[in-house]
Amino acid sequence: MDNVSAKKNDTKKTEKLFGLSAEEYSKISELLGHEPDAFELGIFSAMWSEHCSYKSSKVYLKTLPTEGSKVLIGPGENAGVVDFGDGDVLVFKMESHNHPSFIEPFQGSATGVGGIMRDIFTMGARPVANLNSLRFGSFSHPRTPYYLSEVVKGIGFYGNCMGVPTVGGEVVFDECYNDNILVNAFTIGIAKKDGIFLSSKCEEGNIVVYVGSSTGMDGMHGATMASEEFDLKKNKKRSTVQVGDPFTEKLLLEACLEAMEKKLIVSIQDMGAAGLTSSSFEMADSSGKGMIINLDAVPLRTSEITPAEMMLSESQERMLLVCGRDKFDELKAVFDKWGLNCVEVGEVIKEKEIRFFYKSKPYKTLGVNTVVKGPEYKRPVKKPKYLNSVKPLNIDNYKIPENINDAAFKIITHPNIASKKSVFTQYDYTIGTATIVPPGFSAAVLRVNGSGAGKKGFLLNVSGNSKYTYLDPFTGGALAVTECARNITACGGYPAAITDCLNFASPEDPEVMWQFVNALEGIKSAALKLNTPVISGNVSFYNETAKKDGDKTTVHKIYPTPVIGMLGFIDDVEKAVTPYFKSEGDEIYILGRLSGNLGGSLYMDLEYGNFMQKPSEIDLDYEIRLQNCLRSLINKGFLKSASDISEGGIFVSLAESAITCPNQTLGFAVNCDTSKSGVRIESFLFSEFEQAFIISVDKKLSGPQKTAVSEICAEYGIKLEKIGDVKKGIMKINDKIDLKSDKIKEGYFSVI
Amino acid sequence: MRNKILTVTTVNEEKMNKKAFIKIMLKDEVLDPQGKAVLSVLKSSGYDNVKDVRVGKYIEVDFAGEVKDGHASLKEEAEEISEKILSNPLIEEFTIEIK
Amino acid sequence: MRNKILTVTTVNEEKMNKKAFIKIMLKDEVLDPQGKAVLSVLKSSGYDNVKDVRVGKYIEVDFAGEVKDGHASLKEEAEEISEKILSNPLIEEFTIEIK
Amino acid sequence: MNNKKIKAGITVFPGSNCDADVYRVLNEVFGLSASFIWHKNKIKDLGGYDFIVIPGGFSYGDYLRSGALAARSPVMEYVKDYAYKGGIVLGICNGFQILLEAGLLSGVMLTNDSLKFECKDVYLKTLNTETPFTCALKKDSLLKMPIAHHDGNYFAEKKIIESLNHKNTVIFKYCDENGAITEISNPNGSMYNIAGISNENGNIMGLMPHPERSSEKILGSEDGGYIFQSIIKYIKER
Ligand SMILES: Nc1ncnc2c1ncn2[C@@H]1O[C@H](COP(=O)(O)OP(=O)(O)O)[C@@H](O)[C@H]1O
Ligand SMILES: [Mg+2]
Repeated sequence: MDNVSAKKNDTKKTEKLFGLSAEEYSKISELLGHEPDAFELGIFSAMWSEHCSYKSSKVYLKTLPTEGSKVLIGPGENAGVVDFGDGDVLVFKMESHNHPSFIEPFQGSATGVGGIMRDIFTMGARPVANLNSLRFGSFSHPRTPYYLSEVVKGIGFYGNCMGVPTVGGEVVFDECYNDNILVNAFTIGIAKKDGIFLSSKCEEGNIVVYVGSSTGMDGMHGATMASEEFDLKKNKKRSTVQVGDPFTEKLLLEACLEAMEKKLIVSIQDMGAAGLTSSSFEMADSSGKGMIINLDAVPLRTSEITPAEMMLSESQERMLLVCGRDKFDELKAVFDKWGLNCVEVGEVIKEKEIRFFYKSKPYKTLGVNTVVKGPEYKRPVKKPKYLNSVKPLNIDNYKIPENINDAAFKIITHPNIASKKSVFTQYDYTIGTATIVPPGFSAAVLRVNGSGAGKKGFLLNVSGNSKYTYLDPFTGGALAVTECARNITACGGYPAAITDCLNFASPEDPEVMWQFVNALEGIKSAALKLNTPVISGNVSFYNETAKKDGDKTTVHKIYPTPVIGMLGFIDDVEKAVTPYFKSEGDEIYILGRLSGNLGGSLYMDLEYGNFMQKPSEIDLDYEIRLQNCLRSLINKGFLKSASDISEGGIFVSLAESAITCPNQTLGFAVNCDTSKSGVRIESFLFSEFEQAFIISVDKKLSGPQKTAVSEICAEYGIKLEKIGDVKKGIMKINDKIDLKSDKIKEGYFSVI
Repeated sequence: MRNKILTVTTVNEEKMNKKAFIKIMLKDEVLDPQGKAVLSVLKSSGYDNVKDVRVGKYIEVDFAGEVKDGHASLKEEAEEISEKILSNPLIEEFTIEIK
Repeated sequence: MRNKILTVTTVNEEKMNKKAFIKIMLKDEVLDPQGKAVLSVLKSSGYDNVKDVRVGKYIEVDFAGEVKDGHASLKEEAEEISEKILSNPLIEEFTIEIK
Repeated sequence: MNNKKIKAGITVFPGSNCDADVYRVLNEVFGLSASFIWHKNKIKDLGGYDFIVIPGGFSYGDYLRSGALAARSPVMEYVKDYAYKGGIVLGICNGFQILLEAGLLSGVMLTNDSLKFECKDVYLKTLNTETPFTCALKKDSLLKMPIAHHDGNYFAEKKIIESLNHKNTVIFKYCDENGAITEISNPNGSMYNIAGISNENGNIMGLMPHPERSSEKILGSEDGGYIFQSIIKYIKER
């Protein structure tokens, strides 16, 4: 970025450097009435980048359901806001930090967590929980251990220091992420309903204030980088890696909340991607105003920095805010107390333009609208060719393996199934004294301290299944939503709202765009049916890497990976149910129905090296009945455990229920005539994401209680079938599975 | 730019116990949160003549003898180790002394 | 610009920008888990001629000029800072260079 | 004596992050009058407090060494004063590290032997019940509490260890759920499984696990509460 003079005849190079297309470049020249100079080009390229402008996704995102009785603020602000009752609101969002995490996994993931937390406390909410969704390359890839350990360390480093518990997440390994790991970070915060701050309230005459860390060369180009493929290792003379400083962010958090509490702030926006550029232009735009920005006042860490670089720097732990002139002294006192910069850098003006001053002279003026109104594309879509070969599975073409025990063991010890304990014990999940159900189970359950909330609480889960999305984008999208809801319902919660993080390859590839559009349709239909509006989200395109192999270049694309983060509510956290069995002798049931379809399953992958089959579609109407039925059983106190049937199928569900109980090792004896429902034993054991739950009930349930259970199931039209009993130490299913719980437990907990 | 200026002390005994002393600092333009925090504490403890603090790592690698096959010298081996394992070239730079 | 060359340059000017370079290492008898971890990584990466690794800190303190009142020299001030703030004498020892 | 009359002071450094939890638990669960002491406050005399808690967190980001920078900050001078006069001081996690760095307790904390942050439940064996922090407990009581730290690997010279043993100032050791002090139950490599120690006088104690996170049944354990109950009992009876 040091020799960024955009020479006229150099548009080709400019394009490469700034990620703008030739058309976009001409459009900018046209809007400006002249060829953009380095400063202008920097600003436009940042604001018109995919990352900031959502130019390829906007038309589709607009179609998502965003309203609901509990939604106070939907997408558009820094984060969405949901009403929690009793004067409290919950604010949450999920965001990707994929490219920076691939380049420098520790700092990349750390600053990803830092960034999403800033989005939350910008709104006036105190972050109360973090989650994350991680995708790494194949478990046996030589770089995977490095990425896994650095990313986890980075996430812990930031979240732990901030004092925000990390209560859940997911870790998935797949070859398709070998060159593009995914790091999606989720934060939820709590605020008072009347204590929400927005970026859109600037008034003429207010002053513009810069708070937090000084500006350096960090993350220069971050915004444009995120929109480019990793085709070439750019020869970086200078370091542009963003370094996270969670200590400073903790101070920034306390200072901002204190200033908000004292009502010293009118409007506020964090400096995230494209730093000062996006915060100033977006705040001005959403307030329908303009600003004067005095670049001489910007606190700097280095003197060797150009105005364009100041505008584009992604130094962390900074905020731009707007306050009444009469409040500035008081505001400054708060930030002084916390030892942070607090500098007046400008003023809000009526004219919808940003007037930059540099070296005490007018420097540049840019129309807010011109810059903010980036392009919007409806890119070509084309059904991917590979989908033609994805057909329904006919299991009869495969013979039953001799030893199903081995298959079962392989599945339960597969890195995608095995316990992620060694990951989440690196995160502080107990701070806050609010974590009722910690990571390691279905959904995290939290209570709310220090408010009138009483016993009510909320639940959180993040889920995504890229393999299924690859095989059937619509189903994969719908499944991500449904899976979150299942995890929340299995604890006794009500799904309330979602955020999404849509990780895809290049939108300029029509086949990728087709995946995107269809996955989004899936999310949409599930969100509509389950009544979980989308209140915030994030799109990350260009997760692909061009690799040279001789003179041939192949582009490695990730599977389409939509990830959903869901919030649920529960009236009484003491009634939350965990997925593991509680005592020997309890009765085990299947609630719901089984498809027995092994299409796309881990079993097919491991046993036959072929999972390119169609996964089951989800019957959303049935799903709602099923979940309502389960919740009703839980609320009435009839269940001792409930677990969904996700990756790995019923076997994994049963096995996890047996071995994740914190202070004993249980097991089960299951006998189920699978031929009655016309499925083979492997289909029964390993078919995934069934519309069913494994539940356990006390065997001493009285007759009337049992009748009540049956009546509830009948009322919802859901089948309930007893399949066995909880045992100690053994895992038996029909005459096919005969395993020792200890051995399974050891395997399950020692893989990662 | 990574700086590789090395002050090498010449030692004749080839088999002598030799150590590489590797200093790893964040590049100038990279934020140094540790240094910043230490600076603020120094200042508040009255050391107000201190203008800046940078915190890096100092690693002593004891080679106790031979150079690994395929390496011209201990220095070369230490450089490889520093670059590939001990430092992160994206944000750090190192200098090596062999003694 | 930060001076990165380890060779000592003698400077007479008292008011010149001076830095203290402070090396802090764990005492020999203190277990160094980080060093142990680095050692095992080096060994498993094939550097089997490496016998031991110790990881310490390297801190650059920029005094940009005057010595604080009540201190005879920058060196003395740096020593005080190292002892009182930068190191923990129970487990660490430090050496200072002024350049 | 009414619990409300018991005044607790909770120090707050930049980067402290368990301060709010301790505050809530002392006020809401135990009904005391707890308040914060901001590190820059020039209170000078902490004599008005019945006891002081130095809570966990990442004071000054734990940069340099955990607790090192906070230990050198001005408010610690007042805490030292208070402690030397016999005042009750409890350091939890980062607070323990600060007490060590400030020289109020002996020894140091090294990085966990796993080199990782460790968040999990541990069991503690109570070795000394004659302190203000353990007087409501029976000898050898087992307490289940969570740990959450990166540098909890207690280290001290032989001389110091001998003196700790001699003076009976090792208060808690990590053990398994049956009370056996084993290598496997040591979560961080601490010498002799040491999890908490006091000074010779017994009025200053530091421990790595978090009693404030284990003072309510709904959170999985109430065992940490015994430490606060002991302090309350001690103050009421003194
Ligand atoms: N990266 C992570 N961070 C924190 N917790 C995690 C992480 N990965 C997995 N977990 C936890 O492990 C448990 C199992 O994860 P997963 O198998 O994805 O759950 P499920 O299939 O029920 O959605 C969950 O409680 C989840 O929160
Ligand atoms: Mg599951």
